[in-house]
Amino acid sequence: MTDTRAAVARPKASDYKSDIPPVWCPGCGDYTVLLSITKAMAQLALAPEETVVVSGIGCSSRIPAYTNCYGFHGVHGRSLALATGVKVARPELTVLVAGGDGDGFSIGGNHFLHACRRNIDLTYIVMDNRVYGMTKGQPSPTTEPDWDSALSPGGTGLRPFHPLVIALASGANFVARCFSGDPNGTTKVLTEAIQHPGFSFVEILSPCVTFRPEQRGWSEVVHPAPVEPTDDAAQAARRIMTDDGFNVGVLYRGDREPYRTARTETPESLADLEEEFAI
Amino acid sequence: MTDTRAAVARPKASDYKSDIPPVWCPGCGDYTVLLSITKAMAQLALAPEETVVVSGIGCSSRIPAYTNCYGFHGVHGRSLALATGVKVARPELTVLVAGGDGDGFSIGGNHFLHACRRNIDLTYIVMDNRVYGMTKGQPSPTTEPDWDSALSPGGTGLRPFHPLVIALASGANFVARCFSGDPNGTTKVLTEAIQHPGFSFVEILSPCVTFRPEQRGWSEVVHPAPVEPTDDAAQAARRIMTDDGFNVGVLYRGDREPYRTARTETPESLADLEEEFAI
Amino acid sequence: MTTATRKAPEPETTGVQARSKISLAISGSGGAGVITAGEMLLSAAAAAGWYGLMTRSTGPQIRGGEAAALLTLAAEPVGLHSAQFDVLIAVDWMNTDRFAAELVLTPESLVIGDSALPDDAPAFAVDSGARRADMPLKEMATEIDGGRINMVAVGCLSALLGIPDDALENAVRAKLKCKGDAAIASSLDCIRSGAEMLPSVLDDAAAAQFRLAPAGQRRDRWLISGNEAAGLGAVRGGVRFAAAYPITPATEVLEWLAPALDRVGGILVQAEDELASINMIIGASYGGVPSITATSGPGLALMIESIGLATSAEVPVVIVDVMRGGPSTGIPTKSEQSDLNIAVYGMHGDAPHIVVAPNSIGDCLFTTQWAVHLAEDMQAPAIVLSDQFLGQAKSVVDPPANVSFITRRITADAPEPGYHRYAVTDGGVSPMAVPGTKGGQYTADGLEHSPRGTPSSRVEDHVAQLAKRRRKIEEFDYGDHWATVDGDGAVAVLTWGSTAEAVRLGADMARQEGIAVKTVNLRLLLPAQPARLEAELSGVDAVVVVEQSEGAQFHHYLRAHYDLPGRVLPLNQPGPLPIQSIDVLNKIREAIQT
Amino acid sequence: MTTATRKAPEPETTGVQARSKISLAISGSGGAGVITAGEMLLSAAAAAGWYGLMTRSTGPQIRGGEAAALLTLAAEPVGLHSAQFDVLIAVDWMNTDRFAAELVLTPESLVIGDSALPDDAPAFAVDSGARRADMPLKEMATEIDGGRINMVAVGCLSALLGIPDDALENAVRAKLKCKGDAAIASSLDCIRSGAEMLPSVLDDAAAAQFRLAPAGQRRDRWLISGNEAAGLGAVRGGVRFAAAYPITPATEVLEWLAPALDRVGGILVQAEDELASINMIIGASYGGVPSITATSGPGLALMIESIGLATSAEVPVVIVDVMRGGPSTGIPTKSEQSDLNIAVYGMHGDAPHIVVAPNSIGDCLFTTQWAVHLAEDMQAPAIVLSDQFLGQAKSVVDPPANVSFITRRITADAPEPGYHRYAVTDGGVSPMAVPGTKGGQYTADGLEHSPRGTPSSRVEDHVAQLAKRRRKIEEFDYGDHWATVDGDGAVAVLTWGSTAEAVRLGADMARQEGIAVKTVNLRLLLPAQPARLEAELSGVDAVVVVEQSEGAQFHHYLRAHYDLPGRVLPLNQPGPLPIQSIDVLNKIREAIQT
Ligand SMILES: Cc1ncc(C[n+]2csc(CCOP(=O)(O)OP(=O)(O)O)c2C)c(N)n1
Ligand SMILES: Cc1ncc(C[n+]2csc(CCOP(=O)(O)OP(=O)(O)O)c2C)c(N)n1
Ligand code: SF4
Ligand code: SF4
Ligand SMILES: [Mg+2]
Ligand SMILES: [Mg+2]
Repeated sequence: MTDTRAAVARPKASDYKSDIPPVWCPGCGDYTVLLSITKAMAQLALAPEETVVVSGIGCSSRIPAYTNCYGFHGVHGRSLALATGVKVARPELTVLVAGGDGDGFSIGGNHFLHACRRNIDLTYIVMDNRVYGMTKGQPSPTTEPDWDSALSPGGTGLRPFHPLVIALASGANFVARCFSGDPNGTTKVLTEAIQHPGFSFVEILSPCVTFRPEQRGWSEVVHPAPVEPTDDAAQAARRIMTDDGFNVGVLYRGDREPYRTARTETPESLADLEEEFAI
Repeated sequence: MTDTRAAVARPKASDYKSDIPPVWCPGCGDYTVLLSITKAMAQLALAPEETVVVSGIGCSSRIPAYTNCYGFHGVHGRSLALATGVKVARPELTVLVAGGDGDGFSIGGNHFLHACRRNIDLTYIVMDNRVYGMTKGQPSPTTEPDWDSALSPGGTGLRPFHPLVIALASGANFVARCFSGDPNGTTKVLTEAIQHPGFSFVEILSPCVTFRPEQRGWSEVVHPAPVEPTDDAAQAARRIMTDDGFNVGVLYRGDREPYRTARTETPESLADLEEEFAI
Repeated sequence: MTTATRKAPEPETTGVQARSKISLAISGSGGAGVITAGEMLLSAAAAAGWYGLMTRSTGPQIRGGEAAALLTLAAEPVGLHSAQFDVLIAVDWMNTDRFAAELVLTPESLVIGDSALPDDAPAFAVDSGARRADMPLKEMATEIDGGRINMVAVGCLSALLGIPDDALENAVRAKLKCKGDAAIASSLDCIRSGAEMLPSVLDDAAAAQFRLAPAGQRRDRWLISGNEAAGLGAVRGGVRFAAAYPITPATEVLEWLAPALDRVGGILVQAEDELASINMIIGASYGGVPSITATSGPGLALMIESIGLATSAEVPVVIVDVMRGGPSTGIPTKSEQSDLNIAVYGMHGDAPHIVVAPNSIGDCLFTTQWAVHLAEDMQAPAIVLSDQFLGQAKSVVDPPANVSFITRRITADAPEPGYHRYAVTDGGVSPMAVPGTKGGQYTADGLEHSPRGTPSSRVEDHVAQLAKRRRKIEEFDYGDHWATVDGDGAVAVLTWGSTAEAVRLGADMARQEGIAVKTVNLRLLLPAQPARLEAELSGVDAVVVVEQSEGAQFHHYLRAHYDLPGRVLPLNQPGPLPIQSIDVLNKIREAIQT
Repeated sequence: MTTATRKAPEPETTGVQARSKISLAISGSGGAGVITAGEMLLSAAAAAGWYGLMTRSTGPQIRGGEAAALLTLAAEPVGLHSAQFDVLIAVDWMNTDRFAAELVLTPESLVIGDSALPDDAPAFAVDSGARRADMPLKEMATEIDGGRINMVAVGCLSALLGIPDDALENAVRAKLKCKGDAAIASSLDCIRSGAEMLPSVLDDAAAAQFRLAPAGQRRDRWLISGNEAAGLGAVRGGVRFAAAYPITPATEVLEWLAPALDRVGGILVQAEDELASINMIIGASYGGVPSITATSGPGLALMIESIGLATSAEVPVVIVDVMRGGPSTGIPTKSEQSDLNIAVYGMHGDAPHIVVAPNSIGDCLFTTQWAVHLAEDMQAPAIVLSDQFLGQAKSVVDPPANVSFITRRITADAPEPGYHRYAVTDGGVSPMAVPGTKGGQYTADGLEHSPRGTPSSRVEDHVAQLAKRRRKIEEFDYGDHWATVDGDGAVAVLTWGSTAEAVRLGADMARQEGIAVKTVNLRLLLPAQPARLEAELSGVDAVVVVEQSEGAQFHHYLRAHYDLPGRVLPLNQPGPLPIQSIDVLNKIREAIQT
């Protein structure tokens, strides 16, 4: 553990990194995502012991153990459900959820829909590399239709899944797109996402240099979103559906009421409950 | 079996009904949905033996056995995946998928997303009664946030899931809303949906008179969609997001290429395959 | 609760000995209110001091199908209906034939139908030779403004059994409170009409056969279903979080928990599916809050992968499986004990966990509460195998004592630097840091891991972690709760779950025949307790194995984990019909013939 | 395939007897190309007439971690590496210590490192006392334009073993075809350099210890992995539809099937998750097309509910489970036999189905093909339990004969009016109408049903359908394929799956010591075959049970279903290390001491 913060000193990103060396490939985009997350934590001066990072399975999903917070590296596709349990049971904790496009949009698609709808105060970070990295290169829902691979020779022919639009349509309260190669911009967005009430969804374009080396070229094409974020979900969706996919920045800020996690102030006793059974 | 069609006579809806009496509650909206489905089959003169109706579990999901076609009453939430297998393996069959809002949008949500995206030539009919009928009255994803029930006293507080918008955002190729109390209108839409290439999604408002008796009032509020169907998914989505939820009719007709199910014309022999292993 | 004073039932005057137990059925088409009628009678009888049991049987229809309320009332606690029914009252005969298999009548039985309608009594009722005491039920109801046939039936049965009027009236008022005074008044009129008509169709001597003996000293009893009891057991055990996806016949556990948790400061979340519900409770429990979900076979199947996660990440959770007929969607509304295999062996990999089973409606409370404690103590998933019969039956029981277990989740409250979440300890349990605890930060993992929690594929880590996870479960001292053992003899009957009652009764019948029988009813199914069971079975030379599973799952389970002495006689049959005490008796008789 | 004529290896001249078997390892950091090097050596040796086996061991990193290629080359088919390695060449020493457990060296072993770099050889290599023959690997590679160390290693090993130059050159050309001529040329230069350097670091007498005996008459062999073999077996069995969700270590089955199915007129669909993939294959098979999916433990767990559907709705499907370390996410890249429980017992309800297991890399083909036939014959799901070792190892095998099974799915091609899909037949199998068949319309159902298929909760239907579904599975004649039995003796060794090879070798060693041993290797795990096994075990008085599972799942399974004679000696250990023949031998020795 490297928690060396003095009582008054502002924490640094490194204070949020654990001493476990990541097993990612050299050059993987996830390294800078980790950096951005820890920077955002530092900027918000989150207490590591009051922060939980939950993930599924995939290269990207290895991130919890690389932070100095509480973490849960669950099973493939179920991180949002697990995080829902953590947050509803312990509303005072800050809960981040992180993972990949396969984990979140393929096997985890149903939880994504319902987490957006439930609007619990979670921040969901997807490192989108448009591929299943960990299982060595199969198409994910966000993969381009003509990307050739062993499992889908010649490409899937399928229209890519549009996570931002689905998030908006299902009720996410904050929607943004980032690029891992821009840690400062990403940090800024993450800082805002964590603070925004309700369900915040941040898609981070994060190249898989091993199975999608051409994604190194993303740094050439990403650009800031040309318009200001909106609070009109339909408008945001329309914009996103027609943009080039490389607009980065906050795209939508909503003001829906987050899920009620409050407990009754005056719990009754067990004897009160049992009364209903007495004859 | 009641297949009494003469060689030339136009088939009647009753030719598509089996002799198994439905176990639905008297007055349940699903009776007229069954009628509309069989009417559409008759109008299209589908061969019952070339037609398959696949469902999950729920009151609505009992529908396959009430038709005179091939049927599969699978497990809860998986009808679209099962139907995908049927259609891809046997592209020449007409495959309908039917079920409820719980089956399709709660437990089945992920398959819904991916079936829309895959755009296989299926027709998916959801009898939406905004409740879990079969398990005796729990809120479903489409239930109003303030609907009181034993499982969610005082209501879930959750924003209802918007199936039509999600279908559009995920790539369904035909989207319509119907009302079970209007069998003629429903038949017309279904006829078109079945003929439309790719994935067609038809949401039918179908009252649960037992657990949502107030839905009998739907007949007062439904009305034809005031505008013509569009082929612009973003426009269709925007319209649906702002309508009153009781617009019925075809709302979107797309022209995306359906999933490729074609097989190679000239299959190779096993010996050809085995060559790669020879030393 | 009724507060009026009660008139004690009068002792019979005809000289016929009044009965200490009676089984009756009320049948009719759905919507005819037979379930309501049964519930009223049960409440009234309970208030008057009798014990009782009510189960319901319905067709596949949600409404409009056939239905029957099956009741047994008795001076002693009741866990099972008799194999034969003493009284059947048919509000109408619609589809009553569907109940032929569950509703066995004899020439001593009494059948009451509608005398004014064509007699559509099904073959099973006619052929039984049961005495008939038909009356014009429908006409009688029609004569009363707002009258309903089911209420006429209640009056008639209540008079037959000798249930005190005030107890019945209180039960009617309680049940119909929300329907208003007019409904109550007309119901009471119907009841009076039924009661008054009875003597004209059944002479006193005959009627006396069906009269219940006066109830004993009334104590403070509960009227509760197994599903409610499981919910209460969970709350007593400390559960404050539940995740829910409805499924028959488990939904009532969740529906009871929703408001109950809210009242005691907890919360229930409705999940989108069972994959979500199991993960939600893992998350909540990881957060330090004891958590539960309830489901049935198909839902349990969906949870299996993540129960494995709870095993590996060492997170306590409780899953109540209210079993129904299988496989697949099977028979959702009927009982069976065929989820034993999946509960014990369902996980991939070597995944030690806990499986317990209640053996009565009341025991659903104790066993669920115990499961919470075991899960919390051992930081492992515990599966509670209840079943449709226990879960959905309503029973009058003595209020279960609140057993307070002393042990609790072992947490790391002030972790030392270098804290290892999965430290390899002697007992296998490692102190668990709960988020919020400074210095306890770790990442829980379903990948095999080092003691610290870092993913590891090293053989040393795998061997050590597998061993510690097994050790904590297998070396735990489960005390006396592992089984209920009764009697002694060279024949032993082994069972688990809801078949315990048939075994208890069957063994008693055998003892009355002079056969010495021991019964062992396993509450703890996993981990197996070979030393304990083998000690109990020493001296036994024949073992009868009773279970409600076509595939003899329990028998195979016993073979796998225990050395059974002597000959083994399996008595296994699938649902939906319960195993009867007479079947058990016959097997015991068979066992004593070499 | 290479077409050049081959120079037969020269017989050794030093008088030292050449070896008939050698095990070698090439290790280095990820990206150093040790796997490529191993594959080249294997192909070259295979082309020159040797049999061989290659497995790979890697760290958790996708790239950049440590890796090792483990090879055994021999005159006879090879199913397992020796417990000790004869040669280790370390391209660099980065993290080689992580392989300590799998890479056992002895004083007779040879270790080659880089002589020009600081010696970072890990303790396990140094302490073994192995002879060193370091050379300046890196420098040698650097001297060649585009040179790579792994190619130097190949040259050095190839010379050591005596692999003919032309075979090696062909292998290099085939492997590097897509890299272009320059890459090939510089690789060949590296190889030459390695070969030339060898005599300067190892004298002839020492080198002769490692020389392979000339290969026998070369036949047409295959170089194949178990996962490829499973895919081919499926296609041979008639599979024309597959659904896929990737998971280690099963992905290669799917990746092999994707283009293969396309070529033979079938299709593979990538599913969104395993819940979808199992349902897709059920749908496709219902449509009449034999279907398969492949997964590993976590995916199998997710499929369980719907495998139950296939059981109840009687739809043939095949699920290949390539097992890895469990529980939960476990150890994805390592082998274990710990999914036996879930495969045999995983379903809720009583759900008879088929479980088979291949016992060698080549047998993955036969067993998967057999599974397709069994599933189709019995209209039931069949689970094939392969494992990471079998699945991902590449082996030189004799081309498996194409067993054509005669039986096929029994369809209702011209159904009579009143056709009953689930007719209760003597054999339990009911003719299945396939969509498109006029008059055969029915609704397949996972609810319990009448013979026609209509949902039913009647006891008669439940009992009859449960019994028919069991009958068809249990009364089927599985012929000789249920097990592989070898030898005879008072000691029997029982095993299943990939541990068969260690058992075979261990038993041979025991026989050489004069111990009479029988080995029984179950290919058919469900339904159990008690009559057959018990006949095989008559006269046996001690049984050794060998398996790679911490929880002794196989041993418990045997107890549950079979009466094992005499004493039982379990030899069970979890992954990731394989069970070795010496462990088996020791248990056999233990078994003969009373
Ligand atoms: C139930 C289950 N199915 C499949 C897998 C195999 N698996 C592990 S990670 C992964 C996909 C990872 O893709 P993504 O989420 O995009 O993460 P990335 O590696 O690209 O960061 C899959 C299919 C698994 N672990 N569990
Ligand atoms: C895996 C699983 N979980 C839960 C259930 C219980 N179940 C049956 S139907 C149903 C909901 C049905 O709701 P819907 O799809 O809206 O159909 P409706 O009855 O309203 O027509 C549920 C939860 C089940 N059969 N299987
Ligand atoms: S495989 Fe791709 S996603 Fe995974 S660590 Fe390597 S570069 Fe990153
Ligand atoms: S419960 Fe509702 S949905 Fe089900 S049959 Fe009755 S009215 Fe229809
Ligand atoms: Mg990815
Ligand atoms: Mg519904």
